Amino acid sequence: MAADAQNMDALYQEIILDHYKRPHGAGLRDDGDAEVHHVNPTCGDEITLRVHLDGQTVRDVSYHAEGCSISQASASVLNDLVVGQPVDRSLQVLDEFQRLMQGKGQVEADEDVLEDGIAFAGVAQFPARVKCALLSWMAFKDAVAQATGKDQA
Amino acid sequence: MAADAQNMDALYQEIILDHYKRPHGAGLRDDGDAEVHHVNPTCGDEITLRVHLDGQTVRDVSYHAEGCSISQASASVLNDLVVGQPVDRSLQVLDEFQRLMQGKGQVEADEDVLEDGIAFAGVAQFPARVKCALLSWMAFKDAVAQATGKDQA
Amino acid sequence: MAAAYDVARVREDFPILQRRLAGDLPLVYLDSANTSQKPRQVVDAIDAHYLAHNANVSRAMHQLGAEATEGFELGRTKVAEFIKAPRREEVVFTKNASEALNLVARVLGDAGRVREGDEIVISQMEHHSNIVPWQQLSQRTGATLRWFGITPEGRLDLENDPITERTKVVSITWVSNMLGTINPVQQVIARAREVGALVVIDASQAVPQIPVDVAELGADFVAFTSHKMVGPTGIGVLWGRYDLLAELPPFLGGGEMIATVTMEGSTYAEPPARFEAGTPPIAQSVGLGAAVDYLTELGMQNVAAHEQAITAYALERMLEIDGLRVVGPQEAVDRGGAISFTLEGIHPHDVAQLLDSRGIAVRAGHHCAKPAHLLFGVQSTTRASFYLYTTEAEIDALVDGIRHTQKYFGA
Amino acid sequence: MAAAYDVARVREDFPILQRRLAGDLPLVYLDSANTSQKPRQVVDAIDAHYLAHNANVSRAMHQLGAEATEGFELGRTKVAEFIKAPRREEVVFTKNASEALNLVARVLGDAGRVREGDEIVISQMEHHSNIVPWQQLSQRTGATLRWFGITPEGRLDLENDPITERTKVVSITWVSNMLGTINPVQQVIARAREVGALVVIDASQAVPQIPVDVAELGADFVAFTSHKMVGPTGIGVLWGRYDLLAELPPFLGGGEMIATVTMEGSTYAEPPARFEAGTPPIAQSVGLGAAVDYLTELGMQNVAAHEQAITAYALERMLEIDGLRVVGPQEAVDRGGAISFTLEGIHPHDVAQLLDSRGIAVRAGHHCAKPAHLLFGVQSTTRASFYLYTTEAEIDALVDGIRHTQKYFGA
Ligand SMILES: Cc1ncc(COP(=O)(O)O)c(C=O)c1O
Ligand SMILES: Cc1ncc(COP(=O)(O)O)c(C=O)c1O
Repeated sequence: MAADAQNMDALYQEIILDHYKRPHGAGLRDDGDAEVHHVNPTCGDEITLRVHLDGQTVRDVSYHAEGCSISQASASVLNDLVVGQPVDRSLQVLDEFQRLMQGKGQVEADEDVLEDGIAFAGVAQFPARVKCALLSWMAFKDAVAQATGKDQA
Repeated sequence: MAADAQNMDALYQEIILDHYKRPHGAGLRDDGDAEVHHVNPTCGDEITLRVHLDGQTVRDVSYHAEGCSISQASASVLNDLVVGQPVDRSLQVLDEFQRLMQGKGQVEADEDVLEDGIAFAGVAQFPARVKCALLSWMAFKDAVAQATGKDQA
Repeated sequence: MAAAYDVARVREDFPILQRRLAGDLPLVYLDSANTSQKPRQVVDAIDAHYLAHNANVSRAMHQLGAEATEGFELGRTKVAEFIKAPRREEVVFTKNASEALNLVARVLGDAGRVREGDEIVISQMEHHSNIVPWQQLSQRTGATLRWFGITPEGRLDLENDPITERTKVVSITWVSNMLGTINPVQQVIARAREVGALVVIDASQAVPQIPVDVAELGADFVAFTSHKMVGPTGIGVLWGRYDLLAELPPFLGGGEMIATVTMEGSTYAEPPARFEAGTPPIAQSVGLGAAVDYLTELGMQNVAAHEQAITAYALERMLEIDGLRVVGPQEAVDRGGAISFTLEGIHPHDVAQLLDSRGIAVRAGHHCAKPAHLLFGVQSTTRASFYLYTTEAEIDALVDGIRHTQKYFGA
Repeated sequence: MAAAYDVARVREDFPILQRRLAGDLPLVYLDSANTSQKPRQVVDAIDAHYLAHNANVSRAMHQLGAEATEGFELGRTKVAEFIKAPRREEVVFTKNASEALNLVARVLGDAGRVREGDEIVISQMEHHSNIVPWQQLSQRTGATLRWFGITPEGRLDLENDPITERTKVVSITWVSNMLGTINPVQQVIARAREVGALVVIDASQAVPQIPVDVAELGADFVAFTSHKMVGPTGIGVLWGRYDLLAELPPFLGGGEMIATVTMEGSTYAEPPARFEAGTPPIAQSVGLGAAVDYLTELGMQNVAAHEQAITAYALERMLEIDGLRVVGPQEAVDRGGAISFTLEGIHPHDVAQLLDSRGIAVRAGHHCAKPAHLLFGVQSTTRASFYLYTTEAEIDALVDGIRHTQKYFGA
């Protein structure tokens, strides 16, 4: 870990900075099936996120996020990866992303599943930032659970 | 202090053991002017003490004490020293006894005032036992204050 | 003594046990139920934390902050594993066992889980820290406090059972700090379950000396304290079932325990943070983690076996003394390593003083268990208590010291 | 810098300041408002306590117990002298400043000194630990919480004074941990006195950096925390006027805080014991005592002067940076050594991360002061905070680091 604390380029991959500067799907859109508000109590970063379902498909994920580059970019990548997917598939992607983030930098992620998301591999080496990367994903998980009537797992 | 922790005879003077075995004036007698109950929270030792005044004179101090040799002997000595004395004088004796006990073994006590009480000089070297020696005296102080209508100082 | 367990080796880890007292006498420390001594390993861990990794936790994002957070949270993980907690988030750090017990009593009241007309059950052998919070809760709510009695032998009186359909909480000590009794907590828990009462176990004397598995135990809350288990002062533990903790309102308010704060109101974090307001005992968690490692290394089975053996030896030797009365079970069966006793005609203070003059450290007084003393008709007792570093030679010194005391006071 | 004050010498006492971080970079610790570093003297005092004098306090009558009690109570005496308390019994040990503030809020409610219809006054620049306990008290009692505002410059808004005849308690921070503002607490106290309100001062950031005289101050309660004043974690202080403490009911119940316990009810000890249930933070009092000695040795006037000088230097250098906005007073007048700032277009997390990659430890977030952040229209800030070991070279490193960050993010 020691050396990584210095290696900012591992953390701030170009892909991440791009998503941060031009987030995909940002903004809250009408008629979501569930809306949640999540906060990172450490730093106060917040996200309001809505899932819009179409039967068993994620039609849209709309959101308003205030936070650092990592949390904003992560919300943007989330939007890319789950919109248009079956709900089940979206939760598999979530699992894979979570596995990557909690792997302390030891985990190989599946690029086919995570696409741009693999850029977050570097974040996993910064324990304090893992929460930033997961903020939107945990909000998504919560919202899906509410929209589909299941309890939050 | 180090050497004193070992010197039991400095603590348990013959005079103290005598008072302990044959306490003077023990027992609660009727028509006190004030009754107090004091507890040493450290060890649970207790004393119930009554002062019986006669105008400005301490006619009697009666008490029921449960406690160690030091606390019992001290109540006995208290009885000796204050019964029959003017209230003011009894409080001077109390001050002198308190000065001796809190002097950490560095204080010379006035034998004319304290009589048998100077046997407690050794107790002053045992910080944990000072409270035992003072239990009855603090109760006396409290009771006198109540009996004479003054607040406890 | 268990063959595998080498007390002499263990003692090398505790520099204080080499202390010479007044008169150049060696220390004979028989006051471990009051607080245990600390091995060098624990002190070193605290040192290393302060000198190389000190920072505030959670809220710091820098390298030092990450290290401090890792150390602090690792302490939590180690404690959770030590007591076999299903989740590490079930371990709430408090300042001591007393705060842990107060926390439970307060939040159960605030949550309306104990109300007027309800009953709370404790026992007469509880430590004041497991009495006063429940008295206070009764006063606040109008609930009634009921008590398990104690048999003349010093056992929990299960025959006369105060648990009723109205009982909402049962809070019982696992091991008595005064009588030494190890209570059949499983039976009490089963009984409480029948009436749907919550169960709190005061494990302050249990976790240090017997292997504990909270998952198997089946209580709702378990409280204990670091300083009695070779850990630092300033930190205690409340273990609680996660679903229950997650339902309960916060205790103290402040930094770290919130989700968000606005002028209109605040929302609270998930457990354990919800119950840990302000800067937590960071270095103390590191130290407690090292203590737990130390105990695990020795093996809690071995620690328990040693405690059992040394207690049996002490009981046997002490009961040989004329005029000595053990207050508590006389047999080393279901019995921890605390032996309270009286000597005929000699006040416990005076006993302790004489023993101290020979370098033997015991405690005299009510041991924060006044109701139990009252029951046995004594105002105070002298207590010798043993731990993983206690030797038979120390018990022999105690016995010699007691005889000397009797001679000194001519009793 | 004051001529008498030799920062380089002071730094030698803090081994952690020699730490090398990732990439073999030296540590630049600018997070002292979060927690301070500890000098070797404090760590050594804790060590010596555990390894040679460890025992439980008050209740132990043996030599080790006497030594431990002496060490523990000496910590109290030192703290009392440090803040010029009229009596040492006015110093109550808690686990941190948060517990101290909760204690006051709880017992004032329990004593009926705050009731429905009454008002409690705090300010928008309070730390969550001085907000949430009062919100909770309001909820429990039906009292109304009212707030001092903050001027655009970051000062307490005394013009729009929320104190009324109904105000029962005013609780205000002396030095803001976010804005750095040193508040005119004397004025607030005088105003509170006019309406007969009690005054609580959160001195968590004040006691570490300015000379404090509670007798002169004239407040009723003062709370602070050891870990921010070069002392250990796990201990905080509530100072209270003795007569007031003596009137108030207890907070937590348990061992040490009682006079007597019976099955029918309990009576409580005098202050400070009444408010210190259970085994207290013994080793931590010893450590805090050593911390106070350390600060006294340096001289609090010198510490304050150094803080003032280094803050002035930092403000001057930081305000040169384009796009940097200081949230809080821009002048080093009535200002403590915490500077919160924003950088245009870069989130505080990212600023802190980039600085950390250069070994510079700052904090990013809401600093447990969400209402103040909201008021200034920011969700979070980056905060650099200084203490008695901070050098101008470290400020220069910070300024370089900020410029580097701006370049990195192309802002
Ligand atoms: C102004 C202020 N008040 C209260 C606190 C709380 O102190 P602690 O976390 O030690 O309880 C802090 C520090 O975090 C603070 O800066
Ligand atoms: C059985 C029991 N419960 C509770 C406590 C309280 O522990 P602490 O003083 O650490 O709060 C003790 C120890 O004093 C104890 O022996």
